[in-house]
Amino acid sequence: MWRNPEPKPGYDAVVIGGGGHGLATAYYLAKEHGMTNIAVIEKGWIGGGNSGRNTTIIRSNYLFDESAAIYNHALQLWTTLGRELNYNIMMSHRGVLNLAHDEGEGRGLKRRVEANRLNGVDSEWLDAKQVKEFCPVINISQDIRYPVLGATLQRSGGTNRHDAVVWGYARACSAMGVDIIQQCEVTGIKTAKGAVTGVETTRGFIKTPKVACVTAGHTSVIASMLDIKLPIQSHPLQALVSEPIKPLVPCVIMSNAVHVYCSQSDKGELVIGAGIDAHTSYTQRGSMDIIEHQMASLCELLPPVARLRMMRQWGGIVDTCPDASPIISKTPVKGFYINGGWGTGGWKATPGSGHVFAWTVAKDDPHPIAAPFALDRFHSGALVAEHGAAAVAH
Amino acid sequence: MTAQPNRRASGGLIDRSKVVRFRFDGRDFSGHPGDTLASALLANDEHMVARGFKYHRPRGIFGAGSEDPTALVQIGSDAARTDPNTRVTEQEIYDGLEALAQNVWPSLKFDVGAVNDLFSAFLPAGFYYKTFMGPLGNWMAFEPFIRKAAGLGKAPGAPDPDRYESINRHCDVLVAGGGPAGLMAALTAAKAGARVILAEETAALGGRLLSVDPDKVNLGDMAPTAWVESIAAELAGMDNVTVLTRTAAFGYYAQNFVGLWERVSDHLAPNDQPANLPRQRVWRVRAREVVLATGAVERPLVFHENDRPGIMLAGAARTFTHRYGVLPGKRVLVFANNDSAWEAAFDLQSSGARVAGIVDLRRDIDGGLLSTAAEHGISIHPGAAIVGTSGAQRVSGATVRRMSDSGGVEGPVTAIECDLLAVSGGWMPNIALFSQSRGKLVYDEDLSAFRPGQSWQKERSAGSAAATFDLDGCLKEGARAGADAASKAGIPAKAERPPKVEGAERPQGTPRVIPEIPSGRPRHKVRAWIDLQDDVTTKDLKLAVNEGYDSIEHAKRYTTSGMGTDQGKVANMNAFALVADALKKPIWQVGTTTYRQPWKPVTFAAMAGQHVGDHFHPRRVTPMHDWHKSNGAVFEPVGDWLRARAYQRPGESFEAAVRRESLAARESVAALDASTLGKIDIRGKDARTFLNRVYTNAWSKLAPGKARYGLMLGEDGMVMDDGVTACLADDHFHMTTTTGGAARVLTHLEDYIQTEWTDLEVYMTTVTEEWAVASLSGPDSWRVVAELCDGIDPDPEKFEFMSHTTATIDGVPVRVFRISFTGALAYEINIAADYGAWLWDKVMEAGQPYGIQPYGTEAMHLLRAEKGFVIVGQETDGTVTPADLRMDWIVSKAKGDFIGKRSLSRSDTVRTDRKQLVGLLTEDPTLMLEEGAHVIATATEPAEKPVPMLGHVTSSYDSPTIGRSIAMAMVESGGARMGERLWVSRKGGTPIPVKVTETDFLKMREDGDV
Amino acid sequence: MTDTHTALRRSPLAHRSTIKAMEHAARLSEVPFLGKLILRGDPAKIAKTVTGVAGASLPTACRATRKGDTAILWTGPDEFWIVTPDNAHAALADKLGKALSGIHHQVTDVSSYYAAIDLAGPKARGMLMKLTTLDMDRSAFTEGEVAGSNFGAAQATLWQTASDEEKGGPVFRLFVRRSMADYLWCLLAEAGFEWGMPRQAPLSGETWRLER
Amino acid sequence: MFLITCPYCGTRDQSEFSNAGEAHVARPANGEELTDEQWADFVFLRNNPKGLFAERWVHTAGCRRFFNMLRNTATDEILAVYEIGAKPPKVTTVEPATPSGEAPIGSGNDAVKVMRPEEPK
Repeated sequence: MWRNPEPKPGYDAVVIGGGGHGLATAYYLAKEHGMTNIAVIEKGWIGGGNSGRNTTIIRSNYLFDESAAIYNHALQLWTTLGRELNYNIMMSHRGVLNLAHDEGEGRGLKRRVEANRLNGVDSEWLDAKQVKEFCPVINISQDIRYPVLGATLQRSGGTNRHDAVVWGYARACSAMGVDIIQQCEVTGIKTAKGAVTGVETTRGFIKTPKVACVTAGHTSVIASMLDIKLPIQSHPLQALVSEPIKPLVPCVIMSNAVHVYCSQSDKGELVIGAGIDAHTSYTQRGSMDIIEHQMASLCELLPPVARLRMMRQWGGIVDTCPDASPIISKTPVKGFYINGGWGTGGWKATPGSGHVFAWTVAKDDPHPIAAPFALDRFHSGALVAEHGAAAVAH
Repeated sequence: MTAQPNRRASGGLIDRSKVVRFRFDGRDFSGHPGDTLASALLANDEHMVARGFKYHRPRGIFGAGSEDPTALVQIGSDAARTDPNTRVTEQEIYDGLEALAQNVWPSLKFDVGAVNDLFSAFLPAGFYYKTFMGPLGNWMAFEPFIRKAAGLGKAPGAPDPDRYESINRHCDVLVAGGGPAGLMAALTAAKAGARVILAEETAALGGRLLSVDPDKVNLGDMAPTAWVESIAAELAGMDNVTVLTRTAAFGYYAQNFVGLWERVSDHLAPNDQPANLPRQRVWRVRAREVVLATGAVERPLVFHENDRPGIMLAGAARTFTHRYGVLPGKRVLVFANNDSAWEAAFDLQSSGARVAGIVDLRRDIDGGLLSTAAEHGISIHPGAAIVGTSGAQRVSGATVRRMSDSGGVEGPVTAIECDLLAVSGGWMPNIALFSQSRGKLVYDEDLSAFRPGQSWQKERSAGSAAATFDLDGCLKEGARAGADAASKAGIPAKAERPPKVEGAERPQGTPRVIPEIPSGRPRHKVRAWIDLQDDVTTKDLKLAVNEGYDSIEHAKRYTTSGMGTDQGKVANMNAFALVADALKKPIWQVGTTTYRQPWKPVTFAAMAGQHVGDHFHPRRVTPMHDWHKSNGAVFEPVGDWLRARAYQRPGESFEAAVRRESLAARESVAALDASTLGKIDIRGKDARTFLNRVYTNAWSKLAPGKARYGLMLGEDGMVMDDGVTACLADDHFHMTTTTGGAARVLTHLEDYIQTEWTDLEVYMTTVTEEWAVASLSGPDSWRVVAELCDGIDPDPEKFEFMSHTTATIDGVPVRVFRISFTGALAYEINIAADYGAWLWDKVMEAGQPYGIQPYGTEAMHLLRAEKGFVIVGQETDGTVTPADLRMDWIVSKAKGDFIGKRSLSRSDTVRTDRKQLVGLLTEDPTLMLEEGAHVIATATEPAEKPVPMLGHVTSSYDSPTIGRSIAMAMVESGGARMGERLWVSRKGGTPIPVKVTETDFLKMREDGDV
Repeated sequence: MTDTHTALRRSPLAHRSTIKAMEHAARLSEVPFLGKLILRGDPAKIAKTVTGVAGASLPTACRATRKGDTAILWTGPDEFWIVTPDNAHAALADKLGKALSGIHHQVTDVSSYYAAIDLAGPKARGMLMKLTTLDMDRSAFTEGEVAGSNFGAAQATLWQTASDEEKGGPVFRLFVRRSMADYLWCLLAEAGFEWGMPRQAPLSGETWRLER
Repeated sequence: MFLITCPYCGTRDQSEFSNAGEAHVARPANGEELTDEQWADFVFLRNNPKGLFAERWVHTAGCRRFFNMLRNTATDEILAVYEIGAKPPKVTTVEPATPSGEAPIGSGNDAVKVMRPEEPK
């Protein structure tokens, strides 16, 4: 699959973090920028962080032009990624419903649909009846606390298989000469005259002029090695799966008002996510009441699921930004680049994120799509405030 | 109906006096109360109950409890009450129970899906990843079929009619597991006076004590069940103890928060289920200390063709024999690597089975065991292995060969007939909860398994969960653990003396673990299952490692080993061992996959508890709600509130109602229930200073009796809330907030007072619902107020705009504010909420001569838009500054700092080309814009995407007062575009031309501009 | 205000009537029209004065004190509830205001704001356990104790007004926002269903209009 | 779910509380004199350590008071609560050896699930 090499003394660039985004970054560095003398270093096993823990929802129906640009860039790459990697990432364009439960939410979602249309993002508004037709399991009764008023539907959205994406990228990276070094933790980053000179790791010092930090959840702690403080907070985010059942949920269902989202995997499990815990934590564990609330919400929305059973539950660490948008940026330290702060919704951006970040790293100049997500937006105030699009997530 | 041929003559925790009839796979069977579906089926000599996930090979009953990986059925055929993936080893039978085979077609015994088995060589681990990568779309075309083939049981087709509950409990000592160790722990802690909860997963206390030969073992001169009953009775007699059976501790969370799942009535026929009790409960336990007495799980042996029905864990066979009085086989072959399985063989033999042989991987067997075997006349095969099995839907025999020194097999093949193959690979402490608690595991070389190492939370393990396998040791360790737990919880305790144990069995000794037992067959022809549910074989795992998935998590994910509904309870350790073996690494280095919550699958609805349906979330209503409801109101949810949106008369459309209401508010008088607005009483000598700091405008000079509108920002400079604040006295203010922002604003203000400006003397108390509010709007509103209120002259000439006063209505005190959110003459009457309904009646009565109309939020939104007033959350979205709203007038330049001030001068916030609030008038006055539609600069929508967007429509109404449609929008450089022609895009139509205007449409009409 | 106004008033749960579980296991009732004041102030500075005016002394953390018909509940380090009989609170508020003049304080009338629900009987604790994470064991929550907590989705202040030993005891009083009172009432009834408390149909039948 | 000891009400379930972010972040009194960067530091930049963290909580359902808490974010161990305005007390806790590493016990990371043979049991 991929080689397991010993780290070389030096590389042209080192990507910290062997998740989807990190491997995608390395892949595009090698493929599009000819940088093959690079390494991806991973503290544990590749795909073992948020890549292996997320609910793999793919969509690009974001409100603001900047977000639509990057997520749609990703969506386009997703569509052909399996073939490009010659690895089945099980991309399933089953459609994503974002439910509206009141007039205000409906207004916000319609604004998004319109913005999406003009941004060339596939998105449409369904009324409650159309929602029911598209996804019969949804309860559209008006006699519930959060009746379904309608929903946006992005037909090209859907899910894919997280492990396959990670493995597919890793395989392709390795084939191009990228060293993927697992069980290798970064313990420090060396600089001279304000520029990166290498990384200290548990497997020795690695010399490099460029360090790309792609460590979702841990972005702040890597940055803190260079005394860089970020507008990022790390929170627990939980998800769970049901026992496998025959096909029931034909698409992705998301509801911000009741904090739940749900899809069904190829194996038949319902894959269900919730809101984040409000406190920061690196423990990969959230609170049980979040799961309980999520289950109540799901029973409201999809009544037939009530008797199904939760089979496995887990938590990840998501790093969130004040404007619910990521940071893809150069930093005050030359040669140190950050890609993080994706909050709960990073998975869907994986190929797009890696693609524009690779450009940023290779050229030491932000890719046009990445430029709005630079750190200095917090100074100027030019935030990309996607709270509406990602209040729960994704 | 069969006659339960495998039922033993006596014994077991079943009620033989009663017969229970049930159906399985379309056939009728009988059993007794106390039977699980598994024991009843076995009593009827039915071993095959399911088929494998991938290859659809026949699957039998492998375990006797929650550890069983494959014996899954669908319970019930009622659309609303059907439970997929139910373990027959856990489902107790009741009269009329119907169980269906799942994931088979057309039937369990003849299943077309079994054809997959023929192609198994082409379905290796990772098959899907490597396949379907041909022409694009290939995967998408295949996926629906793959999805249909996947999945096990079926979800119900209708909403669940049953009730569920969750309950919070605190205790000093929680004991998880009601076996010998758990019972002693609970007894010890309880006797010391601790509050104890004992949770036992199965229907009865006793654990492994229920699976031993009662004629052989006794405790304190009592048979095991009698001893268990005596302890149970003692515990039941203490009111500091809660004993829960059918209750699994499923999740160990932070700070000794443990979730228990109780199946209250799943074992009863629907008609027998107590109507007052929920179907299931979740107990949310916060324990001071925890004792984990969760027992051990028996490990399967991994050998060629180890997956046939009739192949069963040896311990499970004993459980069926003694706990349920069922002999699961007549001719039993035992395959083992440890001593406990020999005890099982002797036991089965004494219980009426014929043991056809004991095959043990170990060459050196204890002399005692050998002589006992000889006494029983059992043929033994030490240092040998089973190298194959036979039988289509039930095992019919096995072949045995001697193990060679080199780790293979050699010599002649012996065929042995059997109808039950009892296997034992040794016992593994059940460390699931311990690991969930974040304790560290240690790999025990003697055990070839993990056991608890270092604790993190306040817990200790006891008994076989802590790798103590002898009964006497379990009892003692349980008592010690109970004493330790109680003492650490602050209740000094001494370990109870355990009963004297006689006839105890020999524990397992040191098992000889061989990750994959040799069969002498070519590698590619070996089919040895690791995970019986997900059909993962040793070949799959080795392939994964060979392909580079050498982290245990990678191997698991690539093969799906341990990812079935049992989460690999019996399979995982073998998978770890096999991967370690393939990697030639010690197991501790390979590690384990993570033991995640829940220990076993827990019903969604039980997690949700009673907080569903009517109790899902409060519907907050005002004191006037009943009036609204009985006067044609249609409601809308606003935050947690239900607000009347419009009052439709019979036959009247919603739109017509809104027009009528809004016209009344302009031309005569109309009343809005404004009770939901947030209200905060602010008092203290620094109240003005405080207001100056939290609002953008100045408050130093607001006199008592006056009120002022204020805008509140976050530190990022963005509009967060707005409202009118009235000065009641020099140091006393009444603030109002938006309906949805009430709680957030109070917290925001308290935050600053409590943590930032601690020197300010200000107290705040919410009074939101103390006051019911009727807001009267329209030229006649003052007349209605005059009619209603005593002690006030509301004449607009005398009672100034933005002032307030107290008055009475029939002697009831009210506060009257002259403020307006409609632009019309308006008054707000505040009254103690107990009088709210009465006030509303009075208002309607007093207003009748003027044709008063109630108006809802829709008309309110329209009215304020006519005046160009913003709604926070509609015009704003967290990215809007006061300047963006073109409300610079409300930002004081003169006063000092206020929250968000500095952010208003950042380089991005001072841009003049930001989106700004403007009015939009369609050129065709009958056209109404869509809210959320986008403003563009061209008359036709460019085909090329992205289309540059100038902004979006925030509010849009058909205004009867203005006599045309009106809209507000946030538009790039909007303030500088007055009079400009722009277009609003729409799907499937040409863009609508609009003129950019000011937002005060009323004024424009007065000025003749519209 | 005089008693004649009683007819004009509607308490938050006026549409409900007392319900009981079987065999006196539990009883749920509204206590309408109590006087309720929220008093803010530094206890060190106001204690003496408040005791002088209200009779009861200022309670220590999470406790209530009583003098005659008046009770004072600790709800925060500088926050107290004063609960009085109907109509008695206004005069008390005036007196307090005068007596405390010059001392930083706040007295706010919240009589209409909060509904008071009494839950009594041997199963009351069991019912509350289904709603709150507070330790409701009789050894942990005792007479005179006060706690603000969540009861389902409603925040409320819980006060044990009568001991478990008392006839009909224990008695708990819950103060909850009037708009949440019906939700809490129904949830409490549901919690008592196990012991025969009749279910309470919640507010329903409202016609929604979600779209324009 | 944590068990949080409110300095005023005692020990209660986390669900009664709301997290209010990092503690000891003083609002600059001289905002007008700060550069955009300096101001953004106050508004947006927060410490986010893996390990000891001083944060604020508010007892939302209880006494509505804000207070400070020291928590180890690598393990969620709560080490101290103290009033607003007070200095954080000295505490010891098992912190990760490196900023991105894992605490030797109590972390959710795979790396510390199983004891190494040389670890003291």
